[in-house]
Amino acid sequence: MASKTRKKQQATQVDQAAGQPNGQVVQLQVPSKPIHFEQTFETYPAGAYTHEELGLSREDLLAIYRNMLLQRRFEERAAQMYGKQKIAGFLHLYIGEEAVSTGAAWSIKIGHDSVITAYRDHGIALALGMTANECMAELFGKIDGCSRGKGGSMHFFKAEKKFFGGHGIVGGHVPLGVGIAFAHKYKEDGGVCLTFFGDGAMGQGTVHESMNLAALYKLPVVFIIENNQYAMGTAVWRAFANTEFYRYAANYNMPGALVDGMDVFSVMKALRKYVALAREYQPSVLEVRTYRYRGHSMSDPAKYRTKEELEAKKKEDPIIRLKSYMLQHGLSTNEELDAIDADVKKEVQASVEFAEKSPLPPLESIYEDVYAQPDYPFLA
Amino acid sequence: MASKTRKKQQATQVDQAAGQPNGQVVQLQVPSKPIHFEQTFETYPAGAYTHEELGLSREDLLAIYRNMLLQRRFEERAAQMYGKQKIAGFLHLYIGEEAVSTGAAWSIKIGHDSVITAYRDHGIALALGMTANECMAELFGKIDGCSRGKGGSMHFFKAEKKFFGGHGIVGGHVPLGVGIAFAHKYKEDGGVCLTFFGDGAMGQGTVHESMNLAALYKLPVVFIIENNQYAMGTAVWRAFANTEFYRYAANYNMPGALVDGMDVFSVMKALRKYVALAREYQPSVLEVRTYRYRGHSMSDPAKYRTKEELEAKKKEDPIIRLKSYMLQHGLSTNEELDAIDADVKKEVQASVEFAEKSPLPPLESIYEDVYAQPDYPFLA
Amino acid sequence: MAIMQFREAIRAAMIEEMERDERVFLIGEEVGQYDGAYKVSEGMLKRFGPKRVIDTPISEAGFAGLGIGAALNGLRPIVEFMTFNFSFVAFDQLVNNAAKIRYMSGGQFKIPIVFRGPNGAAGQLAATHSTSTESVYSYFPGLKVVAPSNPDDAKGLLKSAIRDDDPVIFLESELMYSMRGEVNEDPEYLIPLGKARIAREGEDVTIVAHSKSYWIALEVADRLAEEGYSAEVIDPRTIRPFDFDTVVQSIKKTNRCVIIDESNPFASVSSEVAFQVQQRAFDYLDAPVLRVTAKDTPAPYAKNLIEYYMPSADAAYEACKKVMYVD
Amino acid sequence: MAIMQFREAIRAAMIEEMERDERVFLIGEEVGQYDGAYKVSEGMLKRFGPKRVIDTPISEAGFAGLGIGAALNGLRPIVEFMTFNFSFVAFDQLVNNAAKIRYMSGGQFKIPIVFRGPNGAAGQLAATHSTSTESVYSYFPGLKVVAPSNPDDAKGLLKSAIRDDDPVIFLESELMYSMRGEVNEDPEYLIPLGKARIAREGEDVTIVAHSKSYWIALEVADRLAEEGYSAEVIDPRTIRPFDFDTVVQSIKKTNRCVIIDESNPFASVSSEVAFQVQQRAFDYLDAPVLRVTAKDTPAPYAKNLIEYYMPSADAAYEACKKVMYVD
Ligand SMILES: Cc1ncc(C[n+]2csc(CCOP(=O)(O)OP(=O)(O)O)c2C)c(N)n1
Ligand SMILES: Cc1ncc(C[n+]2csc(CCOP(=O)(O)OP(=O)(O)O)c2C)c(N)n1
Ligand SMILES: [Mg+2]
Ligand SMILES: [Mg+2]
Repeated sequence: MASKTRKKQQATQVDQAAGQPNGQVVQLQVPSKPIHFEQTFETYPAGAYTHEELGLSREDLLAIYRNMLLQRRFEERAAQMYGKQKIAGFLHLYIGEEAVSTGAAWSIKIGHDSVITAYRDHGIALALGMTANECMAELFGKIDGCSRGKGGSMHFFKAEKKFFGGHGIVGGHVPLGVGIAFAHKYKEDGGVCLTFFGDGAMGQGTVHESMNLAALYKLPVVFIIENNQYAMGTAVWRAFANTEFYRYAANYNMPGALVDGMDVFSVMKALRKYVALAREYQPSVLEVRTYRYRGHSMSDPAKYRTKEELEAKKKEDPIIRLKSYMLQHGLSTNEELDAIDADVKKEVQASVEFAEKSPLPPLESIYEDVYAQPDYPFLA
Repeated sequence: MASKTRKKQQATQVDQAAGQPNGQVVQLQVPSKPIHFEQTFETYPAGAYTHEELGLSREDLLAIYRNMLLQRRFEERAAQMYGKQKIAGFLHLYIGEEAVSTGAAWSIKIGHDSVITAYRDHGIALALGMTANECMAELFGKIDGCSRGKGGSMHFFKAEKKFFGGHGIVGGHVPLGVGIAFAHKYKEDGGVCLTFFGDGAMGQGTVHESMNLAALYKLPVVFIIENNQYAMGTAVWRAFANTEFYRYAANYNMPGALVDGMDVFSVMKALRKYVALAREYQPSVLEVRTYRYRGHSMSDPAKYRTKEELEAKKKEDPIIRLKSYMLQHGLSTNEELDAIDADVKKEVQASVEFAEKSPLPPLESIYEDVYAQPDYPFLA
Repeated sequence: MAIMQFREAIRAAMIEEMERDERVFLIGEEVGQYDGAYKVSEGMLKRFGPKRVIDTPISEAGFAGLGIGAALNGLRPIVEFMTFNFSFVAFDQLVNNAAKIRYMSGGQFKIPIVFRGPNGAAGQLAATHSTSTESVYSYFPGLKVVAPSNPDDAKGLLKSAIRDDDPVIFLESELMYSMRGEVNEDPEYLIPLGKARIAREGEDVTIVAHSKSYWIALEVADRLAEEGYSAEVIDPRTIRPFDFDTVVQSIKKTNRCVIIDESNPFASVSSEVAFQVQQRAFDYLDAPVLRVTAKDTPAPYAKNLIEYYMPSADAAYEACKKVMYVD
Repeated sequence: MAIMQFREAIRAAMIEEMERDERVFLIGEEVGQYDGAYKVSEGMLKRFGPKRVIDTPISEAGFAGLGIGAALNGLRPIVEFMTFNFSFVAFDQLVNNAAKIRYMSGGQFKIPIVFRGPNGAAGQLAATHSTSTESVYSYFPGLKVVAPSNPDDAKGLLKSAIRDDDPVIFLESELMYSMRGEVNEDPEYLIPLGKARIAREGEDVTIVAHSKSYWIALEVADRLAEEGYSAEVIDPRTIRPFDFDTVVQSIKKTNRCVIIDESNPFASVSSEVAFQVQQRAFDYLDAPVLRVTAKDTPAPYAKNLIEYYMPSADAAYEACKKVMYVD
């Protein structure tokens, strides 16, 4: 385990039904000496891991590369389609953060383990193997969209991938992640739930309630803070007295770790460890430092940061990093990777055509999917 | 300052309007070594402080003694009156915790500094100098009650003492405490706000939001967690993965301390320090360990704890402790202290008579105090 | 049939459904070791163990959301709010997550969850502990809202709510928990959600009243009967969906309608009933729809004030006389 | 008089009141450095500095409560919700603390605070970002609720709200922010809360509509005028307290009432208006009160569905024809 607490905490082995923790009498005297607390947090820096060490084959690397690229190209097209007013509402692009989604998806059993995230959800959806078609159609508000055109960009869902959305209220889905994990444990099906949220969500009390519940009930959940350093126009240091978010784990006697989200290897290295811990019912908090290249949403010119900052970050681009890695290690060629890009572009282009052709949802469908009850009597 | 953080946090000197913290570029690289975090928390154990050291005269001690006793006797009578159905609704007794309220009241400038607490509010009200009369009349639901009979036990208020209640939604008043402190700072009036809440409130997200806001904006607030070890029937270790509540201060880069709440000297020692810090706009978190002798409310037989536990705690009684201290140090005599008790009892008895005689609020008053607007058109 | 307290009927419903379906579990503050703040879940921890009867910290948003997540992932949670006043710190979870996720996902998920606990005023508990919440929850499509008035309905409706695949807000009452009544013990006794009960037939006026107010309606009907007027009393039982058809049918007969409801008046259940009645039975109404509600103020503590605050039988009686034009 | 956008009118009101009274400050997400998510507070940080224009973390419950605490302690906060959808995580702060503390304290404290921001649907934003909140907030005694339909009203009402000693929920609209109109520039131009505006006089039907729906009402009135019918259009402007007198007066003349409201229907503002109208003007009504609202579903994303979801001029026109018995 990544963390050690010098002062052993009572709650770590609580059986709620038993009378006392660890069978001992609660000790609540105030000691006469100051209390010293320490915890160590693992770090997963960029550039520190090799594909061999991660047991990744050349084919794995190509698949990972392709997946990140798919997210990138998909969103570039989506942005274009937004400009053409084929897509409306809010559109939050994930571009720059692809190593996080792909690294995470490659660290779980998709369809068995669960994933939930906020509104910046295209990347993780595609990482989990949702098709560009169903995703693009959803953005277009068409009936073949993954949410039948009811959700739009912020509300991608896919039951068979155990992808639980796509949520718009900052922090509001985090308790759901805990509940999904609760069900995994209850059913003893061995599943874990990756619960993604942004740095901004750390301002929401529900996130703190969720962490305590997960730690108290020992649920198979990994809290993944995608710290892209901004919540809309607010840099983390302008919103938080403490911006070292992994440290919040200490409050709940969980392990916490800091991960470089610009290197898919670092993400995988960390995720594998903490997913395994979660399977043993030890929840954890991972702060993954990443960066979004675009504005918060399509209407945001992102004036709150400098060009230099953005350019510096783009130098750490996760897709370019993997490409360089493969080329350097002789695992692929420029031609092969270009062919992948061309293939991805085709797939994305096809998704646009698919979305265009897909019909609008029929008007009557407005009353579908509100209730499971088929004959619910709506007010006219 | 009580705390030291080895790793300096960026947010501690943030000027929200300036472009960057401390004029530096935000550094978000993930280090290659594990991150080690430490913080030291001061402790204020029982029996460790003398009245001289606190600068308390014999008269001060007698006043403190009287004040704690007034709370005790007031509530004993209130319990009796509840049995006689003179008082209804919820009645949460503070008995056993008097050192916290009195110690706190003796550490601030009453009427200048502010106080807010939860529903277990009789103790702090009397500690702040509210009269037994207005308090008992409120319990009786009479027009001369401090809240004109509208609030009852859970909702004592006194504007001129800057006592902001008396609140029933667990954790719900904690942001108010932050806002009261915000106003002190905004007005630059030098005031601080003591914000009391129970261990159970640590389960509420609002408390965490509040701590971050206070630390971020550097507000003159002291968060005082009255850890009486139970929230209704739930022992702290059954509800929290980490029951060392002072440690939550670390999350927000605030100092935190642990205080023995059964010794009024310890409470005063700690409060003075952290109130002074608050005046310099350094908020803090104090966990005060205390104990309620009675059940959660009048209907609670408190079967969730052993008699032995209760009896052991009663041995630490704050009133008896101060009495013994005064006797041992030749600061008072049994006779003098008995006379105080008799006097207090008389005052409480008078308050019962006062409350009995006070009229019920007139029925029309139901529409008063909803709005400041005098002619608000209520629906009939 | 057996005589049971309201709380026992609720408990029986939960126990039967938990015996029947192991995906059902109970979670909330003090539901386990303490046996429930109002002893509704007494003995259930012993019976089902800590896996299925789960005590929580005071984290309503957290554990309400936990329940919704568990429902999304195949379980059927019963989430107890110690009282529904405390559901307001979890409001977003209920009205956004429980109510809307099915819709936003295009129907991929069902959310079979029951949020239950006491609702409304219960004596001198003052303003923050006395809110009637049915109006605000019923506003939200995606939720169902149930508010039984007696032990038998409570059992039959709660069982249906637990088996329902949609999120149900199930509103009880501290003051009714000790009320006794005959309860059907058949484990397959289910009362369908959304169907009103005509508790008493009558000709002269229709009184619509749910939960505690239902008992005021009966009292008023008795008083009117003494004077030779017959009131039809309808207990809607479910607030969302509301069985307006039954009410409208009744009004086509009585031509008069009085609603008794402990809610505050503005934009409340009573407002909606009045809207529907006047829309659907306009030509049958011989008098305006009247209502008797809590006052348009927060709930006060003082005994005389809170009594004055609540809808009274006297006021309801007057309203009935008024719509019958016999005062 | 000057031509201003709705957002400029709101900004002008805030600036004037902040110039006038230094206890007034603005707090919310992105209100400062970002100049407001919808640019309502553009330039205000520069003008007033970080002491009085305060950016927050995404902690609605926290900063709403901070505002209430500051109001209790002598300040006059304006709390911006980026949209009112996000106020639901702060629901308890609004409906318990802002609404009830004055009452529970026996009137010792006043709570002069304005919660403002956009309300209701704004295009294809899907279910959790499209809620109309006026009905749920108006349910709670202790709150006032304002929902202007045009820049001039917005300015005059917001200034009154800021000067008001009671908590005010002030509902704007993303889709109206860019709407232009004549605005009174007098810094003492105040529109009293609780007074409706008769926007157009007419004889044949009364249309009641606030906020965006008001513009539908005007459109319908135009269409009816072409056919020789004159509709009276009333913009209530304030929802709580609601100026029922003005509406009832109008109906005594027109004998017909149609309400247009973007809210979902159940237990909504339109329900309450119908209740009041049928109660107070029963003998004057020649037809049932009808309403045109959002559908009884969550808001969908797809363009065609959300258009279908919203109350339409066609439906309102039909409703007017129906109550006039001319379809
Ligand atoms: C409760 C709530 N408050 C405010 C918003 C508006 N909002 C949408 S996204 C966002 C910023 C969130 O930032 P972060 O959590 O860091 O995620 P990121 O956008 O960086 O991925 C805000 C304030 C919201 N959706 N929900
Ligand atoms: C939000 C909310 N949830 C639940 C309750 C019911 N309740 C009242 S007091 C209490 C226990 C609070 O314990 P703690 O904060 O430790 O304070 P103490 O009673 O020990 O002083 C609970 C659960 C409430 N009032 N508010
Ligand atoms: Mg972010
Ligand atoms: Mg406690």
